[in-house]
Amino acid sequence: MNDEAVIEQVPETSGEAMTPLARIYGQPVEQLPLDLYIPPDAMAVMLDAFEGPLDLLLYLIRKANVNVLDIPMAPLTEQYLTYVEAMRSHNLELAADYLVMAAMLIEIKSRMLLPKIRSVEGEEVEDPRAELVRRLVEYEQMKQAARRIDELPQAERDFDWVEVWVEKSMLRRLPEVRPEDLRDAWQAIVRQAKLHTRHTIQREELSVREHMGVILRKLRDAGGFVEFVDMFDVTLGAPVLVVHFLAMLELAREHLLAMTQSEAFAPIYVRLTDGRSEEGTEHAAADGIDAGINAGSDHAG
Amino acid sequence: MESMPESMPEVTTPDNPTQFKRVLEAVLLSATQPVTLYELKKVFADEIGGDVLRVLLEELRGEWTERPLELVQVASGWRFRTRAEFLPYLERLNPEKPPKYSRAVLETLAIIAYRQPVTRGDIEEIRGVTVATQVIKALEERGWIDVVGHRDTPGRPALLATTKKFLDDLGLRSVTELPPLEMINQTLDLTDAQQTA
Amino acid sequence: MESMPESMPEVTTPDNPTQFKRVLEAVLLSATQPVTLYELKKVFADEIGGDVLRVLLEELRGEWTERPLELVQVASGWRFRTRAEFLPYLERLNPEKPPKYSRAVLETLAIIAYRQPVTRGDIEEIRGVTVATQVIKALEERGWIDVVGHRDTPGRPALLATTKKFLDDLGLRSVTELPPLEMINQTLDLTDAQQTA
Repeated sequence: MNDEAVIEQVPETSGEAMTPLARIYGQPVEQLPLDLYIPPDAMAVMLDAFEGPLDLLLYLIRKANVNVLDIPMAPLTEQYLTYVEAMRSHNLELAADYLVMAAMLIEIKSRMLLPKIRSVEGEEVEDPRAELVRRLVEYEQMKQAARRIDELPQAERDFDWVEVWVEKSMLRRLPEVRPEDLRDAWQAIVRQAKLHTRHTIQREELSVREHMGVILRKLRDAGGFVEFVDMFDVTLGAPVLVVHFLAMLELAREHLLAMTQSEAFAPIYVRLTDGRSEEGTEHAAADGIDAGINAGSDHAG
Repeated sequence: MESMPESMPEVTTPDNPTQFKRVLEAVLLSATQPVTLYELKKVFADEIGGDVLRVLLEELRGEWTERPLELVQVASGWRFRTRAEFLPYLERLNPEKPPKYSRAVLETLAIIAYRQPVTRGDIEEIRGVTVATQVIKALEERGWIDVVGHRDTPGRPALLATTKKFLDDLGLRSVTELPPLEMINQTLDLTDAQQTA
Repeated sequence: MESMPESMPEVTTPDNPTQFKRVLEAVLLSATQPVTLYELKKVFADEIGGDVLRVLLEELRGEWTERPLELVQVASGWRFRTRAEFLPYLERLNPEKPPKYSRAVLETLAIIAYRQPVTRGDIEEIRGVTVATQVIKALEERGWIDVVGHRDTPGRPALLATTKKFLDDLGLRSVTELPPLEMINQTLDLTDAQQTA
């Protein structure tokens, strides 16, 4: 019955004002008719107004303006039963909960009629109404709590969470590579190729290879033609100069660059021998001494 | 309009409070759920302490007071939300209003919130009526309650409690921030009764 | 505890441009997808024209230039998005696994790094397989390798070498700081020896 509704049907009025019990023919009904005459069509709506027997009882108590701690059981029970009877007479499927409460009220009422018995110790036995009062008070408390919770600002109903769009593709994540990854990759290559012929690659040679790249890049950036002395940075120290020179010799051996000198003691020029150096050759004395030295260095292994 | 992906910017810890707050804003505005202090510390590679962060967050909250969003601290952390007065405009865009819960749902929710953990039987005992399955389901689907265990009694009924989302959605940091229960005594309903009389 | 006003505030159309922009902010910041000009007009109950709205949106975009979000116009409307430079911080909150290079890329890079300058043919010879163009391209686009010359052999193949950026990105000062290979060979020999022993 009424309890199955999840979504509020009856619009609530605001503030402390009493919630309309129901709307009958579009008119809010603030309280049940005193004569208990209920239009037949309205009964179903009326029932929806109550959340159960406790709610109905609280309504009756409130209407009678009585102290909840001293409920006059006889009239209350009588009124309650009248309501329940009215519901039954309209062939409404009456929830068991209402009947259970009716039984409880009748029981309390009958116990109230009995003379008060004092226990052996002389203590007063519990008021038969105590349990009912406890339940009414607790339910009233929860009813109020429900209203207070409903008044709190509620996500979606009273505010929206902010969730600004994040364009993930704007963050281009590049793979990270650690030097060890390269060593591992090399290791894999070596395993794969089963290069059991010893690759006694030495650091010096590696350094020569690095400088080969440096030289080629420098020549290329300079248009493929640089004076020999400009190829060296003396501040780097003798070992680097030696390696740099070896790299130059190695490049010459591989015909990647050529060194030219027009005459003895004239400046030596280094030029790329690949396509980019053609212009450079023009500047160099064409008949100069080809200094492309076949160093015969074996460093490349 | 769309700009091309830029290469990955350098991630450095900002060097001044303003920049810190800009990062906090970026993170909090684009978060899909409240962000905890612990997570915010991670954002700064643990280079800022919780105390400093709290001060910055409070400052940020202050900076937004005149703006349409507010920075709130809820159970699961910090998050921006729209201020209530702007909701009517937002509703014009999305006229679908969220359902208003019935008294049955609200009372069930209140009982779970204040008396948790409770079984369905406990709720029925307090409300005096059977609790319909769809009432519980509505609250579960909203993510506001869930089963936290089972009572060791015959039938092993499920114990229900409210979730963090419930607190978040109601702007609360903990259940202790729920409105205090009213003391009901003999004055019960006298005020109400007078109004209706 | 903030309490909600019982009744919704009156929805009135704001009466000054600043207030208009606050409403636009509220709408655009909480929208889950781009908002069209048509929808924005609805927000103001069609009391503002598209021209005015466009001006306001441009102003708003300007107001956010120094902030961590940017107002962008995309095909389906307007929306705020987090600026690219703040994404790394968001990343820290939800770290995703960094992408990885394929074995082909890593081995090619290793060969170029250790044997530079090398031609593609050299790499293929060492690896024993053809080197796909996109492998070389990926490394070139990353700025880690480039062509430093051409070998004076038929076809004049390009000579590849690693760049300074490669060294920088790997935290090396020079290629000599790469893990030495003789060590590898020794360990390899050892493991091989152990395996065969």
